[in-house]
Amino acid sequence: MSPVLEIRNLNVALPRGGAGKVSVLDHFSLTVAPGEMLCLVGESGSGKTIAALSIMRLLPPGAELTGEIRLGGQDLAQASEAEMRRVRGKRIGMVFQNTLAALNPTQTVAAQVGEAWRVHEGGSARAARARALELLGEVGIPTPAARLDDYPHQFSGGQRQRVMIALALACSPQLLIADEPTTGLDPLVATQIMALIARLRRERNMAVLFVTHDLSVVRDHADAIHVLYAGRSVEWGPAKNFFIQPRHPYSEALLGAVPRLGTARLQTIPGALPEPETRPPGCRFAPRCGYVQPNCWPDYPPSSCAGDTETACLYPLGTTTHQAEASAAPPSGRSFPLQLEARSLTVRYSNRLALSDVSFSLGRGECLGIVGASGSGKSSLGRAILQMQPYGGQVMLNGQDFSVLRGAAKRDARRRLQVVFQDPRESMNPRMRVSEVIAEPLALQGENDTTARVAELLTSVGLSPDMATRLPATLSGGQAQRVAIARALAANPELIVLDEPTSALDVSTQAMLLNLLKDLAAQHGLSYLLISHDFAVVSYMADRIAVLKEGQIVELAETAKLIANPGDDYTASLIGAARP
Amino acid sequence: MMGMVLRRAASSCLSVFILVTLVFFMAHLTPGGPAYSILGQKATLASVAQVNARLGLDQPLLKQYGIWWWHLAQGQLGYSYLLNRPVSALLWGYERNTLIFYSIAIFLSTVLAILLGLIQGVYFNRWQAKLIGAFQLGFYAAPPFFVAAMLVLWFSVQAGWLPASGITNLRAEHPSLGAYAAHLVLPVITVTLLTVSPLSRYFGEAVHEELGKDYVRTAQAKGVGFTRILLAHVLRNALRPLVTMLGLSFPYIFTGGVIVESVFNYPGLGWLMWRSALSQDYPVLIAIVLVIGLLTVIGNLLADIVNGLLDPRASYE
Amino acid sequence: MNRPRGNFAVGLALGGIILFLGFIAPFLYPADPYAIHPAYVLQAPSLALPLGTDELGRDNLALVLSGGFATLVVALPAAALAFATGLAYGLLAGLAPAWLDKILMRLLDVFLALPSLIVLLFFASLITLNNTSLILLLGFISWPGLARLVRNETLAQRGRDFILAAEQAGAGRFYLARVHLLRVIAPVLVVNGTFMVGDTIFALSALSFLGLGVQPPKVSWGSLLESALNIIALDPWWLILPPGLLVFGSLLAASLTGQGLLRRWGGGR
Amino acid sequence: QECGTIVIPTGIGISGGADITSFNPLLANSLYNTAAAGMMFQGLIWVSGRTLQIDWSRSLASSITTPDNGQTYDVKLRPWHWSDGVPVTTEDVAYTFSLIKSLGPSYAGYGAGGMPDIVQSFTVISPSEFRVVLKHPVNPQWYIFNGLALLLPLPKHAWSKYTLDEIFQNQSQPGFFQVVDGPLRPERLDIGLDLIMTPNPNWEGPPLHFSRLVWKFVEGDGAALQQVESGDLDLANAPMDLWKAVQNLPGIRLINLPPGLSFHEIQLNLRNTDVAFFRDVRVRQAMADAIDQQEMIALIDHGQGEEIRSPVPPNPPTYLPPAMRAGQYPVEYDPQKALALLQEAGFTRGPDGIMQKNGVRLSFTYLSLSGGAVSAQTTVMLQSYLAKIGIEVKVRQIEFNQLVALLNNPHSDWEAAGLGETVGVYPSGEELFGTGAFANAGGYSDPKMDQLIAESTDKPGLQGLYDYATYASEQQPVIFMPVGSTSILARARVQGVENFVDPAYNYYPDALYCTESAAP
Ligand SMILES: Nc1ncnc2c1ncn2[C@@H]1O[C@H](COP(=O)(O)OP(=O)(O)OP(=O)(O)O)[C@@H](O)[C@H]1O
Ligand SMILES: Nc1ncnc2c1ncn2[C@@H]1O[C@H](COP(=O)(O)OP(=O)(O)OP(=O)(O)O)[C@@H](O)[C@H]1O
Ligand SMILES: [Mg+2]
Ligand SMILES: [Mg+2]
Ligand code: NI
Repeated sequence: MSPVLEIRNLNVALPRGGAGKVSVLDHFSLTVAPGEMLCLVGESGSGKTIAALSIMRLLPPGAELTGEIRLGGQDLAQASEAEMRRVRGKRIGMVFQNTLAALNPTQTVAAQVGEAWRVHEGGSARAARARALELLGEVGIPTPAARLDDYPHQFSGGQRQRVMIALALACSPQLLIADEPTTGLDPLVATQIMALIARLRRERNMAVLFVTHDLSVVRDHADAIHVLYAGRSVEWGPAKNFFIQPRHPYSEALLGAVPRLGTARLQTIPGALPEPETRPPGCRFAPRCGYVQPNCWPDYPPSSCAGDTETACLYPLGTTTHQAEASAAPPSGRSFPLQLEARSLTVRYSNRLALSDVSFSLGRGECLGIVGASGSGKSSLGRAILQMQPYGGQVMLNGQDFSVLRGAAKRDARRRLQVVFQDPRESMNPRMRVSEVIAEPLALQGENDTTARVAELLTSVGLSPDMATRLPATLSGGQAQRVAIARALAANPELIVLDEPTSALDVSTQAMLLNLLKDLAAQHGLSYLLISHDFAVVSYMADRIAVLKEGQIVELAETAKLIANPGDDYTASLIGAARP
Repeated sequence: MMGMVLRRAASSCLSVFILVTLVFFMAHLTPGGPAYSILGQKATLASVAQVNARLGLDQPLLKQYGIWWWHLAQGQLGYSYLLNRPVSALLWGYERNTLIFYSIAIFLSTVLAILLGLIQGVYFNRWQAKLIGAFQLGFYAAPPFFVAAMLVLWFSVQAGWLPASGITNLRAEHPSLGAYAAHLVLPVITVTLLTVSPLSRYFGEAVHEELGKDYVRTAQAKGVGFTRILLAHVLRNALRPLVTMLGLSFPYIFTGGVIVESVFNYPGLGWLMWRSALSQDYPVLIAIVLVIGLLTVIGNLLADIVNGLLDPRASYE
Repeated sequence: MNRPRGNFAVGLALGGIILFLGFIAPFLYPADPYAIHPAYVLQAPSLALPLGTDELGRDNLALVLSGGFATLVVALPAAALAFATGLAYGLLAGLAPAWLDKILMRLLDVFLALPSLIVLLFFASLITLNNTSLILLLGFISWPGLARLVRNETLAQRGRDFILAAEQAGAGRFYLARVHLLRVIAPVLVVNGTFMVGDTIFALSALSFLGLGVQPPKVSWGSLLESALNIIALDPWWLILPPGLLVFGSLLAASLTGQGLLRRWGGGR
Repeated sequence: QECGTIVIPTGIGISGGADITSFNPLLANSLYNTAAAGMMFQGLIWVSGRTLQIDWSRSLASSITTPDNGQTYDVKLRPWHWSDGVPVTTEDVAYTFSLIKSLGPSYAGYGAGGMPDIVQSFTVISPSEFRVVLKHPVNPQWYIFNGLALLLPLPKHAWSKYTLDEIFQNQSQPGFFQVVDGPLRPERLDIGLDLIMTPNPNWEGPPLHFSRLVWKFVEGDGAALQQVESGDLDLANAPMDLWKAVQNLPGIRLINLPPGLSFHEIQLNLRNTDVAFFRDVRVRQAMADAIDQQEMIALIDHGQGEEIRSPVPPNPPTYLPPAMRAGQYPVEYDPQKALALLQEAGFTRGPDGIMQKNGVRLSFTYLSLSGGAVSAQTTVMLQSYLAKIGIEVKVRQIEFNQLVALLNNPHSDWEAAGLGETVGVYPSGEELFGTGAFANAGGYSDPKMDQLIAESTDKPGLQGLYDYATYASEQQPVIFMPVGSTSILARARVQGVENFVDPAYNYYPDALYCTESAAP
């Protein structure tokens, strides 16, 4: 069977700042057969999106593209803009991440879905509407007829992604390119979307190029995997082999970094992905590779074949024992002295109840996980504990009720509770240097000479003290999150509320941070309130887990017990989504 | 959404109330007084006292203030001390002039702003956009009186094509619409030139910003042509800031501007306000301020409503 | 607005020239701007009289220079005053509890809708117009726009995570305003501060048109322009162009510099 | 030849425009309003501004006699008709007098010629004759010119059904003024735009040569110039500051008019102790001597002006004292003499170049009316002249009504102010410099002046006036400043412009005629 898409030796250079054009993707080749689902994976910045956009020829202005992109018999790399317009939407459909931005906020979904069809098929408005209705039904929007005239913001994230898919499918394309369609969605919804795409491609025998950085999502559905690292392919081949035995050290590390139920310790990859300008000449993974040899450095390694899998590594893995599923579940039944107690917390926003009557307690040194779907009230709970917003009920720290405290006493008590937010860059003043950020809690406590302490804190979160003079914008996400943790530590807290501390980060960075947090807790005897929608992450960290649903705790139990024996359907489905 | 709009309108009315009150007291506390404007140099203490008694200006200020609202409640805006006409009748005469002049100017500058803004957004950072940018900057920095004077110098003094000032009273002079229009040309050009620059700048920036948004890429990925993307997708989304700015300039459509109107000797409302302020013709002055305040509120409301129609999200904010 | 980088330098250079002309040049050029020379009325520029003379035979260059001093010495402090007022009011409204913010904003609406000429007329009738009172007046009418901007910025920044984190570390309101808010809105502030300089120069010139500006016999660019435009029919280009171009140049310098800063700090809005 | 519509700016022949806002001659308080009203209602006595004598052909009175030479005045009316055919009678004059009395101080001419308080009795003798008896005998010329002339007949049969308030309310409604006895009648008034007047078809005076007269309100002489060039206006005042530009305009004539009956002055507040030095006549004389009026006229008025050294305008010289006619005034431009006067008064130059005595510097704040290039130039020149003799002038621009309010308040602390003053056809000084006179804002009070003024108004003959003028010139109770004359730009088709307005601001619409064909 001839492939739907065949890319040969694609090179893309982009104009970047003052440096002129820099190659961001090179020697990229890939084939997708009809009905096949190929997953392009790699860390953020590895060039996945650039690859996807090259196929559509939607690269940013000034991009330089060489190589061949064959769709059927046509070389898209040579096609004119007019020809490309006939390809886009008609023969290739594309689905983007962040649907809130990717859909026009001021047009109804019917208009947007129908437009793709009208542009290519030239039908009447009425016919386009009928087509839109049909498509929305097909992607599983409930009561589609009633929702045709709604605007994107009136749909939930998952539904918007379905609309986006409907839009891409309007002209029944041969190929669907999906660029991280599940990122940012909560895992339950992400699994549903994934299943939807898998189903559609089977029904339509449509090829799918699925771009993602999250290996856990694609495990069940991918036919083939293609791993990109720093703009070059490192490993590609059938998915089955890949998950059983990754060949490239990078692939292995990537797999090892994904938390799974029952993992004792996550694997981490030291260092960070190099920017396109600073890529090493030889194996690009060499600086971070645990198996690196001197001859990895000079030249990019040629690809070699092992079974059906090709890998660009001089020393492909094969016989090394792949990390076994750790069976050691977190120790259960530890007991902690009581530190924080929340009694019938209620949080109300102007029109709705975000949290109603939630009570729990947290011991010294304990990590309590809070899981729940988006909008279930997790963050509201965290903010209430932190006294960041008005609430009903009581929060008591070491037996001291916050509501009776005022002024300086309250500020003092609040300082014992610290917070780490989801978006690491948002949580730092963009105009403050790292040293100032970390020194702030110290200075507010009246310490004058903070330099030494800042260096100490930076070291303790695994950063070099040289970082002290950097501005937040020059930090990577992982580094920034470490600085945020250092700041929290600077206040000498008893409890840190972690509100989705890793959900904006890559899996590899996430693994690093989770390990760091675990170590710090042990060192400083910290308690955590860990908020996340990723059950796997929580189960990796937490001693006990509370499941929130619509503002109420539906279940609260020790992690192992909860996994083994979920008492609630909702909990069960969360666990199901997290299970490999 | 209507609920929100109305709530905002109600709270803005409070501002109008404060505004009118403030101006009322400010006007009455300004030294001098309308009696002196009326009597001129022949004023004596006795005649001033008599005029003040006739105008009710000898009453305590608070009482005058109360009477003003009482009259307003009965639909009366008062009687101009100096022009010897009921204020409402007077306002309309000037209002008509301003309205014709400014609505043409604002209409032209909106159309121009949309055209220029589209070009600027599309050709961002290319010479076309830079040319327009230079034009905008130039007119942003040019003081209106300077622009007006230069136009007069070129088109009127040197070339003699257009009348430099005044207005044709259709009922008085040779009743020709052509002459009427000719008198409008220079003032309209001045105001258009001056307003088009901020409008098009904001709009151009909005177009550029919208063009960089993900939904444009989505539309491209659907195979939609560029023109259609521009007109069907981008235009509507980029109109919001323009509408807001038009809403802000709404009062000007009715009140005009003192400086442009006086340079062109054009009897519009802004100019009447200035003269009433100078001669302390309180009833006229306060009526105009009231009108301005209400128009500000209405302008904001209209902008909200139009934006609500343009952007369905607005109603959820 | 993205323009070639060079414009920022042009803006600064232009600003420098204007400051030089306003503050240094008047003391270098010896002629008395107020001396009347009936024999030299309305002379076109020549070597001896670089910018010609006005209708009273006064040396126009001397007038333009002293007008520049008079203009800047009022406009710059007025801009500073308006800036400080707008900033303080905006911060106050932005940080105040919701009810106070509401009141302050309604008041601000009043100030914005208040025709500034009426305010000017009112105060001009109560106090003598001299430099101090003009600075106060211009400062007073120019601040509301900035106040609204600062307030909106403050509100937008107030809920940001880093502010919350600082509060959690024990920061008080005043500290937050001083350390965090001021730093993050600094780009907006500097940019609008530069614009404000342009605005006050313009406002002062406009006032001269209505007789409320710098009082005669002292001249300002605005009043020079105004009297030159009165006799525009005589085509006295040497009287019109210098003050006209200087007002234009100041506004241009302010907006070029402002936009340059805006781009430099990426605070584009 | 017929002109069709003639468009002229308000204030033609006077100065820059202002709106016409009232047609009622008793309430009209601006020259603009008086001009309009003056064309609607025929005067009882018409004093020509060119001769300052009564023009009997234009007066409704056919004779005035004063049997007791000063106290009793018998006036005979000639036959004349309102535009609706009703005859004009002495009843109408009596009606006017009653209106004046009931208007009191809000009567626009209140106080002039002693009206109305000086009148002992007003008697209608017959429909064509009435008698006025005064409380005491006065100089008949003074009373006839300045007082009796105010009694112009108003249409009692049309107005008497209205209350005073209604008359007041209707003062700018053309409909109210359809019964007139003058040449013109208002047709419509668009405030801010123009007033349209049409000829009174039943007017018994000389024929008119146009079908409509439009008074267009044009602010600023520059704008008026542009409009006369573009043909929007048929006449306009020539802007003085554009003098060079108006000399040779194609198709437009420049007509120089004699200066009006007015002068400019610097009012000095003699009550204000901060500027007590003004009370020293030598300081005032020094100020007058320091000012080079000829240079001001040359620079500001382009030679089209009149030196003013006394309160009697020199042109026409009807009432000018013989010495002044020969050019001899007690004061003259002489900065040396000015300095000497100051030194004589005990002032010496201080370190800053300003004259001072006992720590008091010769420095004052001059209030100048805002707006108007002429006023700004005057200010600049004044300041420059006074600086030369060591007097410092600080300037504050002020709005007209605020200035009047300040001047009117005997307790306010203004120091000096620039104003224009219009004088009556008989230029006596009782309103100007008499103790407590209403235009005497500075509080000037001098027994000799009071006596001379009384002689000029009460004693027949001109000697009293001459003495008053000479003494006032010497005293400089206000500093007299030069006055510019007006020039009119006229489009070629309109003729007779030189006779259209006279120095007393009387208008002669019948003077206008056209050479070309009618409407433009
Ligand atoms: N418009 C652009 N101009 C310059 N460089 C760009 C541009 N877009 C992307 N890049 C660079 O190209 C490289 C690849 O980017 P790409 O967006 O393809 O990464 P990705 O793998 O999709 O990452 P992510 O998971 O974050 O989406 C990165 O180093 C990125 O900085
Ligand atoms: N400031 C606010 N005003 C009004 N409603 C709010 C506000 N913040 C949150 N909500 C609403 O309260 C509910 C709970 O919000 P919360 O942020 O606590 O959820 P979450 O579980 O943290 O969700 P996510 O996983 O998306 O972060 C949601 O329905 C949300 O829309
Ligand atoms: Mg990407
Ligand atoms: Mg949350
Ligand atoms: Ni015309």
